[in-house]
Amino acid sequence: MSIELSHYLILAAILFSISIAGIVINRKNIIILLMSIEVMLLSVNLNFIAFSHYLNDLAGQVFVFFILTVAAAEAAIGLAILVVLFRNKGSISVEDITELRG
Amino acid sequence: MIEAFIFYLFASLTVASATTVVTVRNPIHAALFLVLTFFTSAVIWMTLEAEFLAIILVLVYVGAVMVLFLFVVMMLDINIARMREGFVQYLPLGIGVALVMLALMLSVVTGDIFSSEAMLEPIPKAADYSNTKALGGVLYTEYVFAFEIAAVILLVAIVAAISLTMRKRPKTKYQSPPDQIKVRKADRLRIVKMRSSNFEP
Amino acid sequence: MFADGLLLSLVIWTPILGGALVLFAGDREPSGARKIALAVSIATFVLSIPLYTQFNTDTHLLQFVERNSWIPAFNIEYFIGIDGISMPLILLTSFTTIIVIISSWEVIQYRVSQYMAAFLFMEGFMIGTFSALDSILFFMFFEAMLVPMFLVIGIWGGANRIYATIKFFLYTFIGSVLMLVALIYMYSKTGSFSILDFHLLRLTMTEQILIFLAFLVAFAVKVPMWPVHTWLPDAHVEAPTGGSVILAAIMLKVGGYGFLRFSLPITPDASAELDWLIITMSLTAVVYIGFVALVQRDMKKLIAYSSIAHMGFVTLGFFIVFRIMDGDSSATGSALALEGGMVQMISHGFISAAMFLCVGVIYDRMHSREIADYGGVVNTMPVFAAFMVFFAMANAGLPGTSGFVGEFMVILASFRASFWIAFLAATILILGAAYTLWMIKRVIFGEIANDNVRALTDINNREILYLGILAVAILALGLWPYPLVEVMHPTIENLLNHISQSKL
Amino acid sequence: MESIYLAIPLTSLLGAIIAGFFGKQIGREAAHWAAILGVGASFVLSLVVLKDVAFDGAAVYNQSVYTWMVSDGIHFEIGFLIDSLSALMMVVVTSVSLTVHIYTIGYMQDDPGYQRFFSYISLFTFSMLMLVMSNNFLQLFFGWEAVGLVSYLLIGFWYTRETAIYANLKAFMVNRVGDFGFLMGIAVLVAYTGSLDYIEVFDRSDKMASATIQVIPGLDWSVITLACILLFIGAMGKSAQVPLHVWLPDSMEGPTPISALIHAATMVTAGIFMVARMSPLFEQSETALSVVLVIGATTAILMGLIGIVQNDIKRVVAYSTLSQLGYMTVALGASAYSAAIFHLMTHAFFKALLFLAAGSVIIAMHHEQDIRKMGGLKKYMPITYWVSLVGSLALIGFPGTSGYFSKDAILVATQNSNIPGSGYAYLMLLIGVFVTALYTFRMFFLVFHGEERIDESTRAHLHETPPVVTIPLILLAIPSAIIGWITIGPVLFGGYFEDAIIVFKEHGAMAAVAETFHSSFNFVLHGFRGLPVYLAAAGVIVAWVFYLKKPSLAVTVKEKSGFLYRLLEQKYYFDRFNEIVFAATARGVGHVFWRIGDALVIDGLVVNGSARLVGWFSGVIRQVQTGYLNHYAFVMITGLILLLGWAVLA
Amino acid sequence: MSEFIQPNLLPALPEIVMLAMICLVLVVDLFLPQEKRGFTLLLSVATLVLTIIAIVAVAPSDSISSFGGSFVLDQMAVVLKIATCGLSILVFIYSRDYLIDHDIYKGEYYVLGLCATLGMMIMISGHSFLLIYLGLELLSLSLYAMIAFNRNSAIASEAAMKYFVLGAMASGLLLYGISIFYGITGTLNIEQLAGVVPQTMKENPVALSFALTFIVVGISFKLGAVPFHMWVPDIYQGAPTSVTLFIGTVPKIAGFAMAIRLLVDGLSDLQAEWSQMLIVLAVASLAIGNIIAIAQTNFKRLLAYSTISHIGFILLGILPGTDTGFAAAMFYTIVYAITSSVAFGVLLLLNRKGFEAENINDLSGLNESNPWIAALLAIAMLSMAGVPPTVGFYAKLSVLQAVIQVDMVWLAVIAVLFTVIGLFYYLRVIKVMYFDKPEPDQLPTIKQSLDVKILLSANGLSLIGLGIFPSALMGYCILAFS
Repeated sequence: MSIELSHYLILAAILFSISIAGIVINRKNIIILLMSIEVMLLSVNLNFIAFSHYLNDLAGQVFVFFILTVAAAEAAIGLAILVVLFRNKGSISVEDITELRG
Repeated sequence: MIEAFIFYLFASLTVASATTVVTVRNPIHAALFLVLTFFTSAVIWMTLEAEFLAIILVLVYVGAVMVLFLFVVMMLDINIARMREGFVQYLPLGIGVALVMLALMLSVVTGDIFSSEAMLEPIPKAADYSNTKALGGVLYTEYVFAFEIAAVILLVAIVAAISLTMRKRPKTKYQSPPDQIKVRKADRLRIVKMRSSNFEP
Repeated sequence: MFADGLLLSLVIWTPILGGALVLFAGDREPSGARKIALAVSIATFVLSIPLYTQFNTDTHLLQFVERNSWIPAFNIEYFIGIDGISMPLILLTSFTTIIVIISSWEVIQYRVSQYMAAFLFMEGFMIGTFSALDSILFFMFFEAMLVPMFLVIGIWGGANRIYATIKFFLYTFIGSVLMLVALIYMYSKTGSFSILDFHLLRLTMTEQILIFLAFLVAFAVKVPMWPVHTWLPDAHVEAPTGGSVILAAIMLKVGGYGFLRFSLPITPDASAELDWLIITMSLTAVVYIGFVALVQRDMKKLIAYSSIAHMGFVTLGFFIVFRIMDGDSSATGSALALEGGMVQMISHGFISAAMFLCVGVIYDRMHSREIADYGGVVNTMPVFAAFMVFFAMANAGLPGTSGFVGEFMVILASFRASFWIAFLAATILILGAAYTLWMIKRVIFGEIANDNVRALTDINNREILYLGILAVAILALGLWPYPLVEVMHPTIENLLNHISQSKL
Repeated sequence: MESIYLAIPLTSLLGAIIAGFFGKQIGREAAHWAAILGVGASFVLSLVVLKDVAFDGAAVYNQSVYTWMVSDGIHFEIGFLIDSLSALMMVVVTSVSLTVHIYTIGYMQDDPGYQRFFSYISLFTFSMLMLVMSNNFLQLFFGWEAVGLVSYLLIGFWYTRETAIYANLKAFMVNRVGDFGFLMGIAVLVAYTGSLDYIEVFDRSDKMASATIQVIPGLDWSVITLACILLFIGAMGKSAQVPLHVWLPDSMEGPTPISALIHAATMVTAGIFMVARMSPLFEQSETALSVVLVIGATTAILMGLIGIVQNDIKRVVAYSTLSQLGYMTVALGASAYSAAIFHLMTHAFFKALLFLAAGSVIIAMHHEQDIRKMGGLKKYMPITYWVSLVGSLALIGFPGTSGYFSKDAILVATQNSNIPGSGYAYLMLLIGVFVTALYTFRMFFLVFHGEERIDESTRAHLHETPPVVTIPLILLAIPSAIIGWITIGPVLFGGYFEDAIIVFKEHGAMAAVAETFHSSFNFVLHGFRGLPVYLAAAGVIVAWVFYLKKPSLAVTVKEKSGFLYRLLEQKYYFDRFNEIVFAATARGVGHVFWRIGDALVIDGLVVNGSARLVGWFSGVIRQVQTGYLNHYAFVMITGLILLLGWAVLA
Repeated sequence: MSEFIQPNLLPALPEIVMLAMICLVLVVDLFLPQEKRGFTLLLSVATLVLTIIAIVAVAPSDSISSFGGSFVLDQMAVVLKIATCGLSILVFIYSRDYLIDHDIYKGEYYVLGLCATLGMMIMISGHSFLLIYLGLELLSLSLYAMIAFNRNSAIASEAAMKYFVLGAMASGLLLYGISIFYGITGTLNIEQLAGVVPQTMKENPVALSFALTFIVVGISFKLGAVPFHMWVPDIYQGAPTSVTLFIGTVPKIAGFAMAIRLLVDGLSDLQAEWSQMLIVLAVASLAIGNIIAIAQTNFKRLLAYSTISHIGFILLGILPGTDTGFAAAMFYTIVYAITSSVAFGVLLLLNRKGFEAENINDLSGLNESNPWIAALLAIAMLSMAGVPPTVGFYAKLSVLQAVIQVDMVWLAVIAVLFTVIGLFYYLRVIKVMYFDKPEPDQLPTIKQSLDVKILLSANGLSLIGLGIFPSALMGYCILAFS
């Protein structure tokens, strides 16, 4: 029994689905949302790396490299916003940031 | 065989820890499980001969980003007790959406195009092959433009993070060297002329 | 004096630029704004006179044509010109604008420059609409004129003006957007937006019917035809007098003009196929609206409904043609019907303007449009009463006034189509007289109804001036419509020739 | 000649314009002189024209003045047709008008609207002249409506009176119903002949006679019949034939001079004139003639009966007018056009006379019009008394008076007519003769004879009216008495109307009359051999018995005949019927269309309804935007899943 | 490893100039005291002007690419970049007074703004998935920060957080799609992708459609098409008005460019598929945007929903897959950006210290106090509604023409009917300005910064000017796709 490409893809798909479930079910903590998004990016990265491997092409890995860079920057900004939000609202619950609606 | 074992072991670990991330009560636990997820993923990436990225993932992600997460979680004194309310309410919906999504994705990724016939297992790289070197080789040549942009992105992140979070509190005490240097004697020392006292009874 | 090539453009753009001038003159010196506006409107009228005097009545070809490339990407051109159909309407527009500006001289004290400018803009846009031969140019003017009117009703209107003006704008807009789709569709067939090219376009029956319906919505709203007429009473009631005058006298004509310029020549087969629809709607306008007008309590509303009924004759005249000629363009009565509709448009322009001005005159004094608030006005305002009765008679289609001519022509023609169509159309004789004269009875005649009426003062020279001008116009057209009808002949004949040939 | 023709209406118009627009500036006197001179000139010139036509045998003049419009090859002209008929009408119109003008000076002297009044009646004269002189349907319709307009203005002359302005609106509306038919009739003619010119239409009318039209699907109607009936509907409106007669009695709200001029002598006869003018058309349709006959006869009898129960002096005369118009209409229906016109002429004189006499009485009575409050006026107003007697005798057809000749001609013609319905008509006319005599002399006796029922204050000032009133009376009394004697020969039997009126051989009623006619005197004698004279005498006697000899008898009969009396008093409930059925229904329908059709369905349901629907929908779907971040994500994911599902499964 | 060829840096000159200037601004600003912040603004504007000059200088007559084909400079890129920079200048200048009043007049703001502009320029020129992704992220990250820039505003941070989470998720979705494309075709380069797709389509159309869907979702999110529009109203409302002005105008151009690069340049062979999807999205956008806008009382939110409906129109232009359609959509996008810059510009003028003008009612009586500004806003509203003779009409005309040209008349009819609904709320704005009469002491006041007024006037009048003479701009758009 050998590991095929599709195995990796399936794993990525599962991670992707988990992250989606995480985003949808979570209405209390934005940090968990951010983490879910990290999981989503992870699954994408897995895809790229698996393809890169099976295609024997480095571009996929390069892409992952940039995704990681961007994700780090993103996390920094996201957490900065989170801090600002917490300072203003005293909460980081999804339920409490519903002033804008309708 | 051993590859399969490793894959399945770490894959199941990844899935389990990822699931825990999104379901666990305490955000600190979630962050820690996310770290675990990254670790196990890094192992899987290793099996895919992406050693450099696997290391980066651990170093950059686990080492920096996740710590940042933990730091923020701890800094923002969050009421954990309230965190679980309403969880169950959305659970079926979340699971439903995820399952449908999964089904759709699986129907494609398990298709012929990605089967082992279409995508053959590549020949393993030579022992002297350095993934890091290869990446480095293209990063500064073919992808130099992208690389520069990535740099700008990081710059933006720095500027943004600082301008968003750095505050000049009114009570903060700080030194101002130019002012200190500019100080003249007259500013500090006041000579009070006093009449010498006559102790006259 | 001017090259042919420039005159029409001058007539279009003089009022628009003049309007901008008035706008920038501002309200610091309102009388200045008034004077500039009057000067501009008179200048426009003077400029438009050569359109009549130098008009060649021997040809159906377009005259005073200007054609320049404008938006090459879509082959849109600055293409204007006039024929026997549009020329009278242009003169009507430039004429009426003067009247409106004189009539607003003292009445409007709030934001005078904007008011005057709005009317000058409208004048330019309306003249542009009548002279545009490129459909996008037409559409541009067609839509643009809504904006000043929207503001005029909304800023200087009555209590319920906002509802009325938004209804007015939306109603008209909903019609025109479908027309736009039709225009673009035809562009995709011809590669040009020229109306003349559209005239030559061969379309299948389905296409024709759909395009026809799109045009119908646009123009029916504008005319307005039953059942898309309900914006008009509201708009009229709330509009300031000048707005009502322009609305009734000219804007409604754009719809009628549209039928002649677009619907009939572009989709003759669909027009013939669906003529029953228009005829039914027109007759409903005459009869149904006649009854509705009868029971109105608000004078402006009554006149507005009466406008709808009278405009029913326009559309009736335009579409009865298909019943009359039945494929034979020389059939007696067909030209009569079309020309009757045209004459009715011009005449209604004068009469409805006059009626609204009359209501405006007493509204300015009593600030009420309710018929019940009046009675015995003749005792205190005899000169005004004489004018009002005269205009009412014109509205009731008395021979000798212009109101008679168009109705007479259309009724005569429609008999060739069917006894019953003529019969229903002729009920306007009874209904028109009933609602108009009943109102006159209640407002003008009788004992002085209350102290407000007792305190009325008769019209001043300025009011006599503009009512007098209109009276003369109405009488002149009623006694000698020959010059008006004469200029239409070649165009109408050509049009008949054109629509009698199937495009299928 | 042309300039004379043109001058005839225009001088009147000029008078109207001067009196109307400059009346205030030039003063009352100048205004009435302007009007009178204008009409006087018209009268004199009309006489010249009549002389030309009648005695010098001038050829028929048929020319257009100017082209009103040309459309579709149809020439719409303004022009004159001067022949025997129009020449006669012009004289009748201008002469009566002139006398009325003069009379007005006295009648209206205290009225603030003096100049306006003169302007109106001059304008009326102009309009009426344009009507009778027309050579085409367009101008006919112009005049037709113009006289209607002036009538409207004059009935409502005293515009503060509620009844007056009600009456003028009613008059205009009822006339409009007639005009509706008239216009439709013109439309038929234009549709089938392509012309508006009388002569051209007449020339091309043959093909209408053979053509048919299906107005009601499945029923073929002769076009000419349709046209004639439609035209006749117009005549019914103007000439107040049942059921379009309702406006005429009410029109008495206007000043008396115009009752005489417009609502007795001239305008109301426009319908009669028109049908006579259209004789070439009517001759071709026996059905139409039959309709005319029946309507005329019905009007004659029904309106005469109402006259018996009226107490307002002017209304009695008004109903008498209606009845007499019925006579004329019968004559038309019997193809005795010339008799109709002849009666029109004599009637114009004696009815104007009666009206003006009534006006004279009214002036003297200080605008008291109720004959029950009069009586014994003979001694106060001798001139008025004598002229009224002349007028009354002429009206009842006393042998030798003008009315006798014309009425008898009609009776004989009807008797000899072979148009269906002539039997009925003849019977009605015979009864009518009795009724006419009855109401005429009822009024005459009640006003001038018997006990004085005048209230004291009025009696103190009661005296004969000034010469400006009585002179016109006398001027009218003369033709009322003698004109029949002089003119019956040439007009009816001398072929005077040969060029204007066409009668088919098979409709030879007039020919039958002509056989009995040898001279005027002979015609008077002939009268005594027939029933009508005796019936008239019976009427006078009954009136004498009821209202002079034994007034209690009248009261008894009135009480005995309960329903019948009420029926007459209520004018057969026509007004009530119109008020309820037409006016109220129209308003009701209007309300339904407005409130339900426009306001509820179109505006409420469709326009505002769709706006509200969009607004409501907007309010509902904006709730989707909950503000919850995970909801937003969920919507996005759902969108993604749907698109994915479509992409993968499709 | 293949021989490395020195890439041609010339096409990227504008970006290089800009980046250099950004660094300069960043450093210079550090040494400026608060009261001399105007110099930062000046320098930022100078940056954009220099960039425009650079764009014009390097503008090729034909398309040229560099960096291994991952960067392309063609007619479309030139026009869109000029529009981007030009509009950014407007945005920067309009924002000044607002920033001063709200104590966020800082150099970082301009640095972030410039970085966002740089990101957009990269998106416009990007010809590989990687570059487009990076440009997108550069733009997004800058925007996240800019939205939260007013640190004391609760709703601003809420908006930033929402935008951040949804934006990151959308990036994730886009990336997943890209990864699948990479897996199928083995390339990240758009041009190579276009070459490979036809072959793959025969073998596995489903996988392509699958991946395409993610791409479409990513684009739709960036543009704000229904149902990926949920962020738009909240962010428009919550962000500081100056940022809303930015978000509401320039990024639409980048979004359009991204759509063209990915869907047209890369995946035109899948036109049948994405066309179908865009139809659904376009109709939904038109419907939802116009309908919900009716119920809004907040002007910024109203404009947000209006944006959504305009995005529907832009998609309508793209979906026929014809050159005229793309040109029309491009024209529409630029016109929309110009128009909404007027609308937000006027709103910015109404703000003053301690008063956040954002409700429609805040506009009431504007004609009374400031007829000229009211007229400008009215023109903007009419242009958005597509009433001639404003340029908005030609934008709609050209899009409708493109739709009708491919025989989708029904779609055009739907579009125009929703336009009518849309007209209603635009009219309401005009109504409030012209017809409503507020208390005299509550008349809207306008700050008297002459430069802003002049610029805004020029901007507003350009709507009429372009309405009467749309040929030049339209010509450029058509040229870009011929």
